[in-house]
Amino acid sequence: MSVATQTLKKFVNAPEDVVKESLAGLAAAHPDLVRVDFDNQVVLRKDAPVAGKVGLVSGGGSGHEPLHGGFVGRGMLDAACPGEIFTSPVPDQMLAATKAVDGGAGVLHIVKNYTGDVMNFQLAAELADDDGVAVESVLTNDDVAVEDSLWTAGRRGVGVTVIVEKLAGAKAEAGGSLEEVATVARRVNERGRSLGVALTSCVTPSAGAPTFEIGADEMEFGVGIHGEPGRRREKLKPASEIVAEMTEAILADLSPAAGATLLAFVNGLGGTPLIELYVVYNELAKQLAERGLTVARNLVGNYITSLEMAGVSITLVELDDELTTLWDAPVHTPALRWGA
Amino acid sequence: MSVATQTLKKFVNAPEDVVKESLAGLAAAHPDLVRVDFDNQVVLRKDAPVAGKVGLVSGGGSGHEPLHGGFVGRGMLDAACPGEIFTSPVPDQMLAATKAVDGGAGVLHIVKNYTGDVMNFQLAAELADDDGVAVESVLTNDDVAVEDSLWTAGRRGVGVTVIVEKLAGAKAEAGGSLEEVATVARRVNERGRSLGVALTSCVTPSAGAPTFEIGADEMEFGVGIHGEPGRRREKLKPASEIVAEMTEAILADLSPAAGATLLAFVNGLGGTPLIELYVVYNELAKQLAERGLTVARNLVGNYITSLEMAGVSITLVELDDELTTLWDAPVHTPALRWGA
Amino acid sequence: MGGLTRVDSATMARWLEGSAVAMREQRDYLTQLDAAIGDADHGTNMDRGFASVVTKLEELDDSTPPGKLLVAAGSTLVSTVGGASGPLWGTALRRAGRSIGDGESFDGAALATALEAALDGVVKLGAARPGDKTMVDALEPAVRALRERVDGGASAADALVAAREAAEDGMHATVPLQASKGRASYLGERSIGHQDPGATSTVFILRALEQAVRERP
Amino acid sequence: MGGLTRVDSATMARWLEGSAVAMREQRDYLTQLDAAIGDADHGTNMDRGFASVVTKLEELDDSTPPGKLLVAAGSTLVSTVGGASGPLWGTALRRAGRSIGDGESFDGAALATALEAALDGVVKLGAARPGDKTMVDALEPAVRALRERVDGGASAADALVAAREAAEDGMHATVPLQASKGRASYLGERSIGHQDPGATSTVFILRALEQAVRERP
Ligand SMILES: Nc1ncnc2c1ncn2[C@@H]1O[C@H](COP(=O)(O)OP(=O)(O)O)[C@@H](O)[C@H]1O
Ligand SMILES: Nc1ncnc2c1ncn2[C@@H]1O[C@H](COP(=O)(O)OP(=O)(O)O)[C@@H](O)[C@H]1O
Ligand SMILES: [Mg+2]
Ligand SMILES: [Mg+2]
Ligand SMILES: [Mg+2]
Ligand SMILES: [Mg+2]
Repeated sequence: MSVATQTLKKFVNAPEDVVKESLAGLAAAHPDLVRVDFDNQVVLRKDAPVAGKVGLVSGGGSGHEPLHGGFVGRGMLDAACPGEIFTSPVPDQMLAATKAVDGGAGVLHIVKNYTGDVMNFQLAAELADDDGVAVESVLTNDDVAVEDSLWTAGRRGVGVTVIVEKLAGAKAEAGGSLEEVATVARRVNERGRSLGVALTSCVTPSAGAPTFEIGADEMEFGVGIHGEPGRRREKLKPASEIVAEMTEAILADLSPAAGATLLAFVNGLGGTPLIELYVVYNELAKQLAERGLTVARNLVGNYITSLEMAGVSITLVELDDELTTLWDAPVHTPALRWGA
Repeated sequence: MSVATQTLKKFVNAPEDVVKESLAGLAAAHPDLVRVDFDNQVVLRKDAPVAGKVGLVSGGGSGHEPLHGGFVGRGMLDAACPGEIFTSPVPDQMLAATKAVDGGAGVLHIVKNYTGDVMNFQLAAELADDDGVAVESVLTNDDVAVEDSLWTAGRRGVGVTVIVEKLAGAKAEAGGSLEEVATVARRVNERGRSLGVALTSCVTPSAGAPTFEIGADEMEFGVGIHGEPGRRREKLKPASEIVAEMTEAILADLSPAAGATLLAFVNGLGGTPLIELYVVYNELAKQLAERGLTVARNLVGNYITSLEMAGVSITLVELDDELTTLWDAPVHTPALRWGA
Repeated sequence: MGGLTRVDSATMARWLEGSAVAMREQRDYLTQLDAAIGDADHGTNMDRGFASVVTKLEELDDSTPPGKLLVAAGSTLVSTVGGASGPLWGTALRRAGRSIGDGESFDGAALATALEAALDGVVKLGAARPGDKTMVDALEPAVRALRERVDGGASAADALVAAREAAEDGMHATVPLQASKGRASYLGERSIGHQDPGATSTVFILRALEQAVRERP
Repeated sequence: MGGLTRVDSATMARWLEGSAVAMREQRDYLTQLDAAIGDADHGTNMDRGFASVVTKLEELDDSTPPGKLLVAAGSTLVSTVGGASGPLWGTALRRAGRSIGDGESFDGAALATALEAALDGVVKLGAARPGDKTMVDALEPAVRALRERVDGGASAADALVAAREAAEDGMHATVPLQASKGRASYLGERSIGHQDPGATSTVFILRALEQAVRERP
């Protein structure tokens, strides 16, 4: 399985150094926004801790860039803890991040629902508590591809995580208390659902081979952001049909109010060109309009990826006035920026 | 060669509709920024024409998104003319765009140096002249992979085009005259050089198969954004060596002044994950620092792509005070946004 | 028949329709040639353009004189093809049409003059010389052969056989050339050994002209 | 020897070093198992963690009592592995170490109690029950077998043979199971037919323990 560097179709040096070297690049490119604590492998907002502001810490395996490091900055995250590729970070990183961003108002952990992430963040929260930092945790679990049940690990956290980070970040920037910020984050997660479709597999630098095999005319409906299998493997279809099925599955689960106002997020998984993402957005806009739903805000691009996987995910969040205002609030991070 | 839709690993309906449908998606996602004239297949700044402002029109084959449609908006382009995938648009589009954005101060055509683009824009400029619109044209030809000679089609226009559009757009927004805006554009092109490397080929929707074959351990050094071959085919190397060779080739041609101040632009060709683009940026920053060059501004991301090609291009532009100020000026387009 | 052959609108319409059929049939072949040394779109470009020309012809009055018809066809190519071949073939047909003028029909000599005007337009716009591995390598010898035969008293139909043969020779002769114009020039030496797509489509177009003139009812 | 077998720091160090060797050797195999029903990182995770443990051991005093040694190893796993296996195995070793206390050596019964504490920690943290297709399916029967044999008067070394065999049976028994915990649970029915990577690495770790105790000088 181990493959020599030069046959990896990637711009890397030693595969085991890719995360660190990429963080060095991020730090070099955005010294005005972030600083990287290389000892603890943590990306910090440049001016952290911000006194009196709730600190937002997220993290997870690498390979989903710009998530999370690209979302560190004003109006979004205070720190990101990148693990190895597709591997949850360790509690030491989370603890270091938590202490570094605590401005006295407590810290929110934004955790995607994967067994590893949950356990590591839990250990970190306990350690932070020992150190006297007030920590709240919010779990994102928006992937409708996975059946939710008490007896399983439950749903995966995917696209809604980006939206939670933006909206909770805006709430914290606006001076919200730890409880208020956590409440916004939980509300967004409750009001958001996602589904992904893959046309090709990703290739992790350490494995050097596709994570899964997929036929030339097949797609994985309901894929996870680590290449986890979804609801079913099926024949590729025209974009209009794929998007109709995705929309159907998401709305069936979300059950938005009649005439609800949505945020529509079309996310590329890494290897799908933007021209196709807009084809997908076009279909999605039609599907939602036909159902009498209003798209008040949208986001189209690669924001939570799975390395070079060709694929797309759709996230729908039911907005309300507060969430809409928080979405519009200024944000200034390497990957998301407006009003600043 | 013609391939049924369902075996194309793409989110498309009929391959021949992909450009139109993608434009419909762009229009639906950004109604605050752009409007699309579907009859003429032109993306227009929403408030075009802006009275008294020089209008900027660019265009070229589709498949390089966000270039050019994603750069229409305040502080950048007034119109983009998207052709079919990898095929220059036709003069009718350019003429319609030119007339639609003429606010009385004349129109600048930004043209990448490809035979088709050059000829079609030239015909359009003649037609616009017949209609009494003052048109200047600027050619970008920054690709050092191609030998420049009077007896060939010359260098290809690639990454510097994005920077020309930003800086000339800022100059126009600041009230520059047609001549002044054209001068900025030409200066940027003269002071900028690029080089691209591909690890995999793109697949055009109409061909349905890779544009070129490439071995599992090979890379194309000097690739063009349509999959045109480059200087040489060689064995894949660690990122540090690839970037060193790219930097060397660009600087040998650019010959910046000792201690020059640069804008460094690391561009993904579509299928390379952001984590690798930052690895490349890290190497580039090291290379430039070793040579005593200062990177004053940078841009890292997918801005001028070649569909889903795995690859990266580097563009270096020697800045001066005016260009730096123009770079920092507000821009608000679907794909590039700051200060607004 | 000799120099008395006269060409009219119906002939020109058959030419353009025949070209459209050829472009549709040869689309994938032309695109494959373009994939080797260009960007894999020449077949779709030419097919899209000539299909639009056929649509355009249907809109035109039956009484449209042949010169006007060619100008309209050229404009349609300019407006629908894009790339390098759109302006080049569009200009070629527009120039040919203007050279023919407003008459209802014209003879072989006028045809030769029209194609010379077409070639001149292509060269003025694209600046390619023979040997640059472009459509000029097929068009230039064809035009020269046409002029020679017509001046020598051959019928338009016979002269066009020679023209088409010269184009074919020119097309084959592009294979060993290194391109110095168009997209293929980026390949440098790696363009050697491939047949130029534009020279190839030029042969198909001249073949359609030869047939249209021969089939004159 | 019977119940008189005593285990000391050197034994524990050999166990951890043996585990590290096994993880390095089996890294690609474990990753392949994880690629089938997870995210293709279990081998690299465990290898990275146990390699760090070996480095940690070198830093520790020779006089460190076995319980402290296990706690330090567990903390190292927590700090270097990540994923699901880091907290789980880290907690397991920390709990085992704390159960052993500060003594210089301990007997088979204390070993059984320590592994029960380890299992308890895993279950408390991960909430997996036997049959969920996780490492618990190997660890739980192993701990049970160890306790039974030790209580029956077997030596620690002999009891560990039975424990390792029980773990192997448990590991094989994961193949037909449908996962309901961890990443593999996302596959639903498609997880059936694959051996759980965590149960597999558990077998390697217990095998290393068996060898370390048997080889006691
Ligand atoms: N400067 C030129 N003069 C004449 N013919 C040219 C020139 N440049 C390109 N061509 C012709 O155009 C053909 C390519 O056409 P096409 O593929 O449709 O356009 P593009 O190169 O823009 O993709 C080439 O094979 C060549 O014959
Ligand atoms: N809740 C759990 N309880 C016990 N073991 C678990 C649990 N979740 C996962 N595991 C074990 O962890 C193994 C996967 O570990 P690893 O691949 O290192 O982590 P991750 O799943 O985070 O990538 C699984 O094979 C399983 O044995
Ligand atoms: Mg993992
Ligand atoms: Mg083209
Ligand atoms: Mg072409
Ligand atoms: Mg795993």
